[in-house]
Amino acid sequence: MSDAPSNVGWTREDMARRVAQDIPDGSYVNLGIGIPELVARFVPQGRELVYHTENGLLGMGPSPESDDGDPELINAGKRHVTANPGASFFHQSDSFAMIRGGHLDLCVLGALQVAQNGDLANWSTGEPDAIPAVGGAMDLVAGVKAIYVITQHTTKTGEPKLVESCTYPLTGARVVNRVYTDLAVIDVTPEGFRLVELNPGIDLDFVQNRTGAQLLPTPESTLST
Amino acid sequence: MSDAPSNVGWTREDMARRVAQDIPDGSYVNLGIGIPELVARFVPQGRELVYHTENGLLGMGPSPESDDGDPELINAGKRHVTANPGASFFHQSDSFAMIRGGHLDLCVLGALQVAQNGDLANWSTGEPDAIPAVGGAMDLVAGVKAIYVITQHTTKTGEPKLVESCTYPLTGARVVNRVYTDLAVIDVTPEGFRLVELNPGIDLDFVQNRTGAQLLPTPESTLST
Amino acid sequence: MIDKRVESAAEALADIRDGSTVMVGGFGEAGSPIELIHALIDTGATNLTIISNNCGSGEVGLAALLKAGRVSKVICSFPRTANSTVFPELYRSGRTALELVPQGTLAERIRAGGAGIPAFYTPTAVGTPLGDGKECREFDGRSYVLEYGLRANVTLIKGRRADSHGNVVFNKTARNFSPIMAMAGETTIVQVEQVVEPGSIDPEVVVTPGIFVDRIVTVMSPAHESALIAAGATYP
Amino acid sequence: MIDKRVESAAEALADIRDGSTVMVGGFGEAGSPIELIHALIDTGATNLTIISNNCGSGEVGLAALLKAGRVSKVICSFPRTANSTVFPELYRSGRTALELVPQGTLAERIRAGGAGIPAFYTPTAVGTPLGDGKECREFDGRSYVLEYGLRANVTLIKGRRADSHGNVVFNKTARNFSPIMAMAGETTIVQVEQVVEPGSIDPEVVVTPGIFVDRIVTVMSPAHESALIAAGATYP
Repeated sequence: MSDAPSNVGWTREDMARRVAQDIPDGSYVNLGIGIPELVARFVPQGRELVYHTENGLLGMGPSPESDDGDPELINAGKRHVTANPGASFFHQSDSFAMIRGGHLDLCVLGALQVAQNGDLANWSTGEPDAIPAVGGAMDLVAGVKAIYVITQHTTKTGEPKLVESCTYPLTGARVVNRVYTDLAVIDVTPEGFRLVELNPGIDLDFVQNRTGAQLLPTPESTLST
Repeated sequence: MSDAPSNVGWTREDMARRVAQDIPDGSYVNLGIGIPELVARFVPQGRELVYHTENGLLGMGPSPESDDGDPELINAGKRHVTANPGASFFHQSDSFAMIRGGHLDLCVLGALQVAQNGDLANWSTGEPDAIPAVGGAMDLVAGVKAIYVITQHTTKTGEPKLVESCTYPLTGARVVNRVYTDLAVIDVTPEGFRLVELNPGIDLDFVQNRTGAQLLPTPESTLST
Repeated sequence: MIDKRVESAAEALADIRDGSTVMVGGFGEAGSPIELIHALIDTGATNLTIISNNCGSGEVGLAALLKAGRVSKVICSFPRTANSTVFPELYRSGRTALELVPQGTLAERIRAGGAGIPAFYTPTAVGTPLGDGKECREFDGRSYVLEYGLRANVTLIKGRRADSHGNVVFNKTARNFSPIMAMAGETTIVQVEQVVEPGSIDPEVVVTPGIFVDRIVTVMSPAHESALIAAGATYP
Repeated sequence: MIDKRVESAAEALADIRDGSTVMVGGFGEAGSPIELIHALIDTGATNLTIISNNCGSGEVGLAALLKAGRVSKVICSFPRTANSTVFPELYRSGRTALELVPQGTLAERIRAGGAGIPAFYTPTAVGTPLGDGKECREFDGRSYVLEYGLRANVTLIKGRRADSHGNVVFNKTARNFSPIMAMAGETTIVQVEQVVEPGSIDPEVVVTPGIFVDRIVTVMSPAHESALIAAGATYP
């Protein structure tokens, strides 16, 4: 299997914008490191979202214009950020009480693999010489009400990231609700992966060929007419 | 057994002063409701103590001069108090983290009964029609490094409060380190009650007659010469 | 846009249901959200389980809720106070059940509930009647009892000031149970004397972050239980 | 009278012993008490167990302590960072052991240790390699693992300002692990930019109450890890 042609599929920005469309006004949201961070740029007009960063800030704002931010005002990716009006600082135990206690509405994470039962692998390839590092990912998937994944549909070498079952070590079992890729938006349902939306100009076969598990079609009732 | 004659024994103030003498400079101290509250009046010159009240204040000061204190600045006995310079307010879970986590040096409590093995009963007489109420007493005896009891040596009807084993429901098992009464200062040791100090003018027999367990004599090495 | 203010205590409590578990902040009168409790009485909701450190005094606030016969059970550390006659009568007559919990265990159970911790071990109450019958386990040679997290359908608390996102600061020892109860309530309602714009409260000094607060009611001059009792007030 | 200031970081750390468990505050460089860590290196203490969210970057601070061969084990959630070469080498060669703990579980274990809770149940890591082999139990139909409280012989943290009683306030996201590590250390040492008189910090805004702090070191202009690394600094 090869890469999707570069003129096919959504860009990272498109994917992030598409996720942002699905976040209701007033939500408390944690954004993982990488592509998920882009989601913050695309809050639809008329909505207000509160971003949580697990190192101890609620009401996180964008990175400062210049790079001379306070080195002690950072996000979980250790990048300089800002604090919006209405922000609050707190310690790690309180921060993870928010996460574990089910107070966050949504977390958007990257992925190495997502299985059709919702299993997520995103912290380790399990290679013997890798330095293991997990951070807050396992707490987030265990505690946040909804877990969205945003990821390229395949790896750089064309391997499917949506699979029947994960071969990498799990971050959490049966935790993912929805996946946003460059090719499609896909729900994790009790029956498996179900297509929610297809990138215009790409057909189902194209996506199915790049997916390591069966893709159930969109139920007719939800198709736009 | 009858009451000690009123001209015999230390007053409540004497008892409180005697306890205060034994509290090292810089200690963090929780004082129970009743006679223990008096201890705060007798901090020896040159020492600074920090009083904790479990409803959420460290650095508690004396009650305000007039009675028009803030009804939301109270101690565990629900009396108006003040906050000293260096005070801090915190919530209940943090307050009991201080207690349970072993951060307080000393707690001075009242008692219904103290047993020779250190068992303390101070929250309930176990009478069937009593309304049970426990507050923070069980947490204090479970968590504070040293537990001192300050109490009259006998009940109002002359019954011993220092006993072989408690007949009232326990607050905690093997928790009391030392007892200060109107008649004596008594340590709880692995061998049982051991006299530390006798009220001048009272002899050992007088105290032993009012005690429901054997009183071991002061070791000679600790007698003043 | 985020604005958690509601017009009145009545509106804040309109959707409460019979049989709800309700956490009520306060230690004695400090931090007791009397106006929210009175609005709860007005809803008529009954068969409630109340989680609170005390059971109120006189015939206002929590005591009035109890007297109105709305409470089937209290989970509490110290139901007996100098001016309380309501709870003792209900308890002796068997009309209100009591689960007596040591104060620190009550606090930790509430925090655990809010923090997603289903159960924890504590040394408190080991070897006492309040530890009897509980699951017991040794760690490093010391005995501990297993205690379970507590959650509530609704939490009622009183703060001093909030912004419209629900960030709250409190007044002195009125803070007590309120921040942890805010974490443990499915719906947390706070009454405050003043609501300010987001950004008006320094993010370093926020005590309860807005994520734990759902509805804000402004009560500019909240009553104090002791003053109401001194004035002979009853509710309703 | 209470005055927890000591003259220098060297004095604050003089009694540390080989084999100690040391908690070190900070998330990345935010809140990392670099001057205290460098003083710890100067003591020569070795065979240390370090509890910290990260393992440092470059060859300053925590990374310098590791490079000096003083650390036999780290308990940590994220030892791998962009600029870290020291820990990977030690780990691959087996000279430093790693106990990898999810960040929220690490935080809760530290808080539990400081709060006298020996163990608690958490849903985090269930069904993953980091939950494998741990005691597991169901509550209300969901699986949880048992986790144990963590304590330390010494805690090293960085605050912004303290009074001489040890009440501390922090700077923004530099707060992170410091307040809970202060609770869990037998001896807690804090470095701050400024020490003020008791009463100068509003009791409503104290983050770490003085009861959790044993020694205060003034470091007026603390170094930032990223600036040291950019300047090519190493320690010692």
